[in-house]
Amino acid sequence: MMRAFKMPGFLIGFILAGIFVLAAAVSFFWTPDAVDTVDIVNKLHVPDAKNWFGTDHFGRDIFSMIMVGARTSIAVAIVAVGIGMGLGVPLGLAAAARKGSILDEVIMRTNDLIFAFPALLIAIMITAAFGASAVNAIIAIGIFNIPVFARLSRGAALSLWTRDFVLAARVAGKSPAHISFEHILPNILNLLIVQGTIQFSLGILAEAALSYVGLGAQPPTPSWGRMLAESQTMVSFAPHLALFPGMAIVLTVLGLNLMGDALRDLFDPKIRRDRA
Amino acid sequence: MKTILTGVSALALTASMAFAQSTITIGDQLEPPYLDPTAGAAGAIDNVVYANIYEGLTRFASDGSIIPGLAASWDISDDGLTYTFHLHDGVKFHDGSDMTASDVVWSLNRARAEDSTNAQKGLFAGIADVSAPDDTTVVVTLDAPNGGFLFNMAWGDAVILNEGDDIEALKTHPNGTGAFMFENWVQGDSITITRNDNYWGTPAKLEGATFKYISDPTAAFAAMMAGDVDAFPVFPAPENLPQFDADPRFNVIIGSTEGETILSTNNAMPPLDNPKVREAVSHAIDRNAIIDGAMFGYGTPIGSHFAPHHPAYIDLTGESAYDPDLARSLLAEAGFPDGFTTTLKLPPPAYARRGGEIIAAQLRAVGIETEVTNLEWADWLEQVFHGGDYGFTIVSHTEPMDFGIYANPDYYFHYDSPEYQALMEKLTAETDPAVRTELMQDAQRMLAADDVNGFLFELAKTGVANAKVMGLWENAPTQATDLTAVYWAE
Amino acid sequence: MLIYILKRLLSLGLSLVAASVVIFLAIEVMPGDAAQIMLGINASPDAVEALRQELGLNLSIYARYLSWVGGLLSGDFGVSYTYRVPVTEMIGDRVWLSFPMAIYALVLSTLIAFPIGIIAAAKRGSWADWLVMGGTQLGVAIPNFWFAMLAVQLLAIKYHWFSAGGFPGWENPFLAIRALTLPAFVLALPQASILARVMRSSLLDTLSEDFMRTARAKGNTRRQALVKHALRNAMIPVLTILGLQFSFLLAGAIIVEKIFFLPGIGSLIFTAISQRDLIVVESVVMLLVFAVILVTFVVDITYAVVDPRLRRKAR
Amino acid sequence: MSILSISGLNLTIGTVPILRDVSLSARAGEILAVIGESGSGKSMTAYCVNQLLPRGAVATGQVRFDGQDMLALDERALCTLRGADIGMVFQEPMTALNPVQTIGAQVAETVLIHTGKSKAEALRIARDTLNRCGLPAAQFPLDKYPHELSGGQRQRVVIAMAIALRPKLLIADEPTTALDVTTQAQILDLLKGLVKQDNMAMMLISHDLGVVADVADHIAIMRKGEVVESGPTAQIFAEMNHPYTRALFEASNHIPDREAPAVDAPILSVKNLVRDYLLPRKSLFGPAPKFRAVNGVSFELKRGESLGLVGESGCGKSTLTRAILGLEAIQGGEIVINGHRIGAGQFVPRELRRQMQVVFQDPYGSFNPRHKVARLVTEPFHLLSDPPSGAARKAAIDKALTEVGMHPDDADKFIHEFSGGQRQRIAIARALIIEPELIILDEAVSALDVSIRAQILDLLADLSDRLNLSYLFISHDLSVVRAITDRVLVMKSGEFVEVGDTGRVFTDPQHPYTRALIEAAPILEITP
Repeated sequence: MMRAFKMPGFLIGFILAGIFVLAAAVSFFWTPDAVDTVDIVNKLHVPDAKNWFGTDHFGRDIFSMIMVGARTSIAVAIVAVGIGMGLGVPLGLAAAARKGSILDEVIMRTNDLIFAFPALLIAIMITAAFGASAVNAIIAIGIFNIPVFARLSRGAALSLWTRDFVLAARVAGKSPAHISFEHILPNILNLLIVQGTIQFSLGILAEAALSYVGLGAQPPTPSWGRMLAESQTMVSFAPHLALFPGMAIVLTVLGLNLMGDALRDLFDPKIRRDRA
Repeated sequence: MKTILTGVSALALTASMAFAQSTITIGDQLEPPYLDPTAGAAGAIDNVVYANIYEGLTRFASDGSIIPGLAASWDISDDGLTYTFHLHDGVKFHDGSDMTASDVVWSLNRARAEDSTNAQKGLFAGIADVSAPDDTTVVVTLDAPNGGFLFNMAWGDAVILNEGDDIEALKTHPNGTGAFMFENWVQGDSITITRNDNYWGTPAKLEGATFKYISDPTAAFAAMMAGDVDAFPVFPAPENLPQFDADPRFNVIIGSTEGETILSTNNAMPPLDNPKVREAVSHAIDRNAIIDGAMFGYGTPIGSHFAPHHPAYIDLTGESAYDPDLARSLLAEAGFPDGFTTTLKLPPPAYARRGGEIIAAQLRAVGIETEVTNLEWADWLEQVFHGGDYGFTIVSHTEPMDFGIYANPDYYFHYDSPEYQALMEKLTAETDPAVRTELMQDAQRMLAADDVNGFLFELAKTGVANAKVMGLWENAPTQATDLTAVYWAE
Repeated sequence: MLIYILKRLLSLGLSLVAASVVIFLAIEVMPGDAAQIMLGINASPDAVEALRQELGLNLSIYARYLSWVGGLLSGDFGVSYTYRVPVTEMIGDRVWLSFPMAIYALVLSTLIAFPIGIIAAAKRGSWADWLVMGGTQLGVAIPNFWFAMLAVQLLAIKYHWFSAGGFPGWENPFLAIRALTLPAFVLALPQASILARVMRSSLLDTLSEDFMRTARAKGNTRRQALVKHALRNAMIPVLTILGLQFSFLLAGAIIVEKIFFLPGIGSLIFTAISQRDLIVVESVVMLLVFAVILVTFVVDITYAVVDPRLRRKAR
Repeated sequence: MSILSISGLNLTIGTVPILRDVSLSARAGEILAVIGESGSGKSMTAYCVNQLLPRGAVATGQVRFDGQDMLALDERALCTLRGADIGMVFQEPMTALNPVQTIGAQVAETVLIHTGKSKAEALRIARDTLNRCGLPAAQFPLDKYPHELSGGQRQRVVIAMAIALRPKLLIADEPTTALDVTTQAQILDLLKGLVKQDNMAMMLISHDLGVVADVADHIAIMRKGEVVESGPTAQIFAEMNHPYTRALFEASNHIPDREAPAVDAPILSVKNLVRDYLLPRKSLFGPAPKFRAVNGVSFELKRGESLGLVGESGCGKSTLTRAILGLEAIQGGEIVINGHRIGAGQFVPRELRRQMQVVFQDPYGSFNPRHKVARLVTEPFHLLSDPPSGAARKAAIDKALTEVGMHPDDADKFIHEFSGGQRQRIAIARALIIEPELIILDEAVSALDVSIRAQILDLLADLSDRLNLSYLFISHDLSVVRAITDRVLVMKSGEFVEVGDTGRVFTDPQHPYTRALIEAAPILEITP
């Protein structure tokens, strides 16, 4: 794992993503300014020494809001990836262990069906049906992570099932479930970490998009997407309102993607062989 | 290829030049669901058809006064029970058929019928009988005297339709008597109307107009700036108005509306059923911060449910002046020294969403925690308006003179005051203007004293138009975009 | 091949049936009452009830599903609850914006992605490769609504290069294309980035295949080998992504149409959801899902054209 | 006259030295065989000739081909030589062809690149060349795709591409390694014939001394990037100056010492065993067709006996193995293990499974890379109702590792720390740990270099003597089977075509297929 830090892409990505994770963590006990009080008198200040990123239309400190917004984004994305992995991986492993069975067929066809729905559309429908909230955003994003992980783990598991060490475990009398967890899962962990990183960044983008259309976290909880939505009409005279939250999204997503790519290079045996 | 190119662009050029002079594109946020104003209350319908396509017996002038419409004049019997309307002669519907007294009878009877889907059935509730002695005379008999009857007949819900028209067809192809005729509707995008050359009154100056629907405030700003839209009578983003004001290409038109924007309070839900608590709430609210923060300064503070531009208005904002300390002590008196938690459900308009955040912060400052939920109109209607499942909400009540809603204990405020209900009955029966004014002032005081709702501000009509567009309404006594007098300068 | 197509068609049909049930159930869950919304907040309850009767909202779920699906099959999508016009008509107008825009975006995305992806792969490790990899990384990370906001602000409002939104219709194709250019570009940017990366990695995979060495041993130059042998083999994963992107583009249109106030399928579904015009929502979602499933089907068939190995499996 | 002469060639990739001071030469009409085990640099030497080196490779020294210094030529000049004057054949025929182009187009491409001939003319030449390579027009029209051909047929296509323009030099990099033994012989014959007909020089690269012995005129033996010995074939075999040459030769002819088996009651007997597979449906409806992989075979394996099972790929030997191991249910017949009968539709129960263990072919794929050796070798404990724990477990691991010549300390290492030969020892330790009576060796030495293979065979012989183990030895490699088995089963198309004592079968094969197999197998029989 330490080898990853020797890769420039990973390092840059780690620093970028790390900054925002750190900001989110720090925001739990300290922010430069309160984010839930309204101070109309000081609205729309440009960035200065007191308000590093300026203030918004309610006079709130944008820097503080981005810190707390990082919390929202990260929380939503992590739980959504958790849902995807927690349900998708066991389903994928089960489908692979029983390849060709009815179970496999049902799991994979359901996956295909979910894939056939444009993701954002369904997210909008879910939040429209059950109300706009961070929890529903998580569920909507999480649902679309399930087939991603199910497909990935099934594909990877299938190629592992043909390997001799799995055959050896079968000769040792181990059950498919036992083999899946003892032999298959550890060997697809790398892949899952890479995909997890990428889904994490997609989750942040999706959360931002949902919040942007007003279906994510509700006020007064700050959220990057909603900050952008609220700043929209003011971009023309207060560009800092849109600039900083937008940059926060871009840099976090960029950081995670860089990490994901670097890890993929690191784990991919094909590329490793090239290096050797 | 080159010739085709020049040809097309020349065509486009001439087309757009012809357009610029005699037609106008009006921007609006909400598209009407259909175009029959007698079958639904959506204000967006009136924004298109009122005064342009459909007309009633009377109508609102831009200052809110009632002037003759299809009825050239009328007589009122001494007991105030019989109204005799004398209709204009030679009025034709857009399909060419004559508008006669029987159309009026049919229209009013339809509106007050048992199975009517008219959203303002109350306007017609006092009518006992409608008859047509001849083609240009209509006699309306009332159950009891009603001082507001002529006012009622000016509403968009009381316009006159052609007897026997297919009601279904009218929803997409309106057939009125107005100075403009319906031409085309691209659902979700725009509605086009053209001048009615056979109009009975003063013909319109414009050849036609297009209503373009742009719900997103940013898009509205872009569309105005890019010149895609000539006027936005109610521009959705007040924060952009200074930019328009600074730009010589545009005129910013600020006027009044009938929209009392209030922090609607569920008077039936504890602890908001406690008058002390409601009083505390009204003192916790800083109206100026809300007008400044949510509306960027556009709006007039109100202290009761009444439009400030109305002659009967009295300023009661002092009754509920911003005083957080008083609010805290009132809360303590009411038995909530540590405050309480309730819900704040917000419909989509910016005044509600932004105002809601500010109010939530102000209430938090005196110890009242609110769980803020942003709702689509659909959910708002379901949960708040019908379900009564809310503590607070913010909404602008845009119907003119709509303080009567407080007399209905089932209305979503759940304000049940026999005194107020008696007062309203008296007001309805009263026809003497001086006494009516007094009664209306009593009503204002009563609502303010009971702190039924948090009275915030009268919504301003924040319009933007191309500097060369003349004749648009400054104020909005009712929801309407009256284009009959609009023209392009030079 | 025929059996392959038949099999694919069968699964296409099953997917559609499953999708229709899911969509119908999901949408029926939505709270809100179309009749109430149509009549507004001050409408009297009996008026609302009368309208509910008229719209058929009082029928059982089962009956409504059957009548909806029956309608779909006969090309009758029902009548919009709010607008009282046939849904087919409403969709018909908008399809002529959304689909051309999605295709425009797809074309733009392909035009951007293919060359840069190929260059990056061919010149692996060069500055051009680094530039492409960095640029595409950024392209994936930028939220398209933010990009759209900034683009409108700069290119439309400040410099008037493009229209800020709105759609003049197809009567004048030049104006129409001009109006769709910025939205399509905003849509295409992240997709082009993804596509370029897939193109690059797929090409790199193919370049390391044994048959590429064979091609070089025959005397092909690096470029010849790339063009004649690598590209077509590298197309298979690229096609998969291209197929998937169509669904992203259709969905992305929801936000982009909102920002550019384009009267397309996306803005239709947005307003329909907020108006609880369920029948429109159902039909539009069904249409989009149908489009996605159809594209998947077409991609599957295209695989067989590109790759003869699948043709045999197909047989 | 030498077409190709390499002298003082050095090659580094990055900072890793690959070749040191390599000198070789090849003459027209003659075959130069370059022999070495994996990692000896033999393939890289070949790639230095046509300059298709991996990125970062730097070659110095001299490679003269037809009077030109290949290391000095620019890419353009190299492209005109490749394919026209230097043809090349690769190891993996399955992947060496572009899957989306027809074989005709691919062969014709060589012609089109280097000559101004029309497409029709190029296709005509392609047709002729394919005919010469044993792919007649009737069965192999030009519009066939690679996936429609078998491995041997594909290799013929690759050869056709290489020789279409009658090059002066043909480089063949392990051209038969991936092929069955009978196909291997045919391909070697073809190459040999083409060299003579076209008066080409050929550089034949192989790890198998036996393969080249018959065909090579000259031999160069490489080890760790250096040529350790080279010269005319006969001379090399006669002298064997270098110890490595000798070791290589001995290893490939190695016969481990084994004592006579203690013939006893059968430990395993198979009667009329049938295994069917379902094939993909041909029509939308109706039952899926079946493929009978094993068609009613019977045999007995006695205690202490080593039984060979020989056949080419696809003959059903792996399927049979899986059925015996109890991984798949059988459709007919029965398996009797130590007197317990398992019939159709039944699975082999646990108690019986523990009496059998298996060693697989690929020493790299048969271990979970995430586990340590101790955990890997104790996996079969799962079959015990009361597996040892604590000290007893440790003792069992130590014992198993010691038995196979590993150190007990190795238990705490990860598998990637071991070489292929060591891994195969660990695989045997895993099989031994629950003290089974029967070990099934599924191509257990096929992936190993000859010298390592000899060591493992010695170990197996030693273990069977000491522990009285029975072996079922499955292999496609006749020489290995001959070295270690008492009896041999020859399998073809799901049936046994010949069964008998190993010595008898090899010296006096009865069935024509057995005969073909034995004749095709390259066997070194030159006495030193």
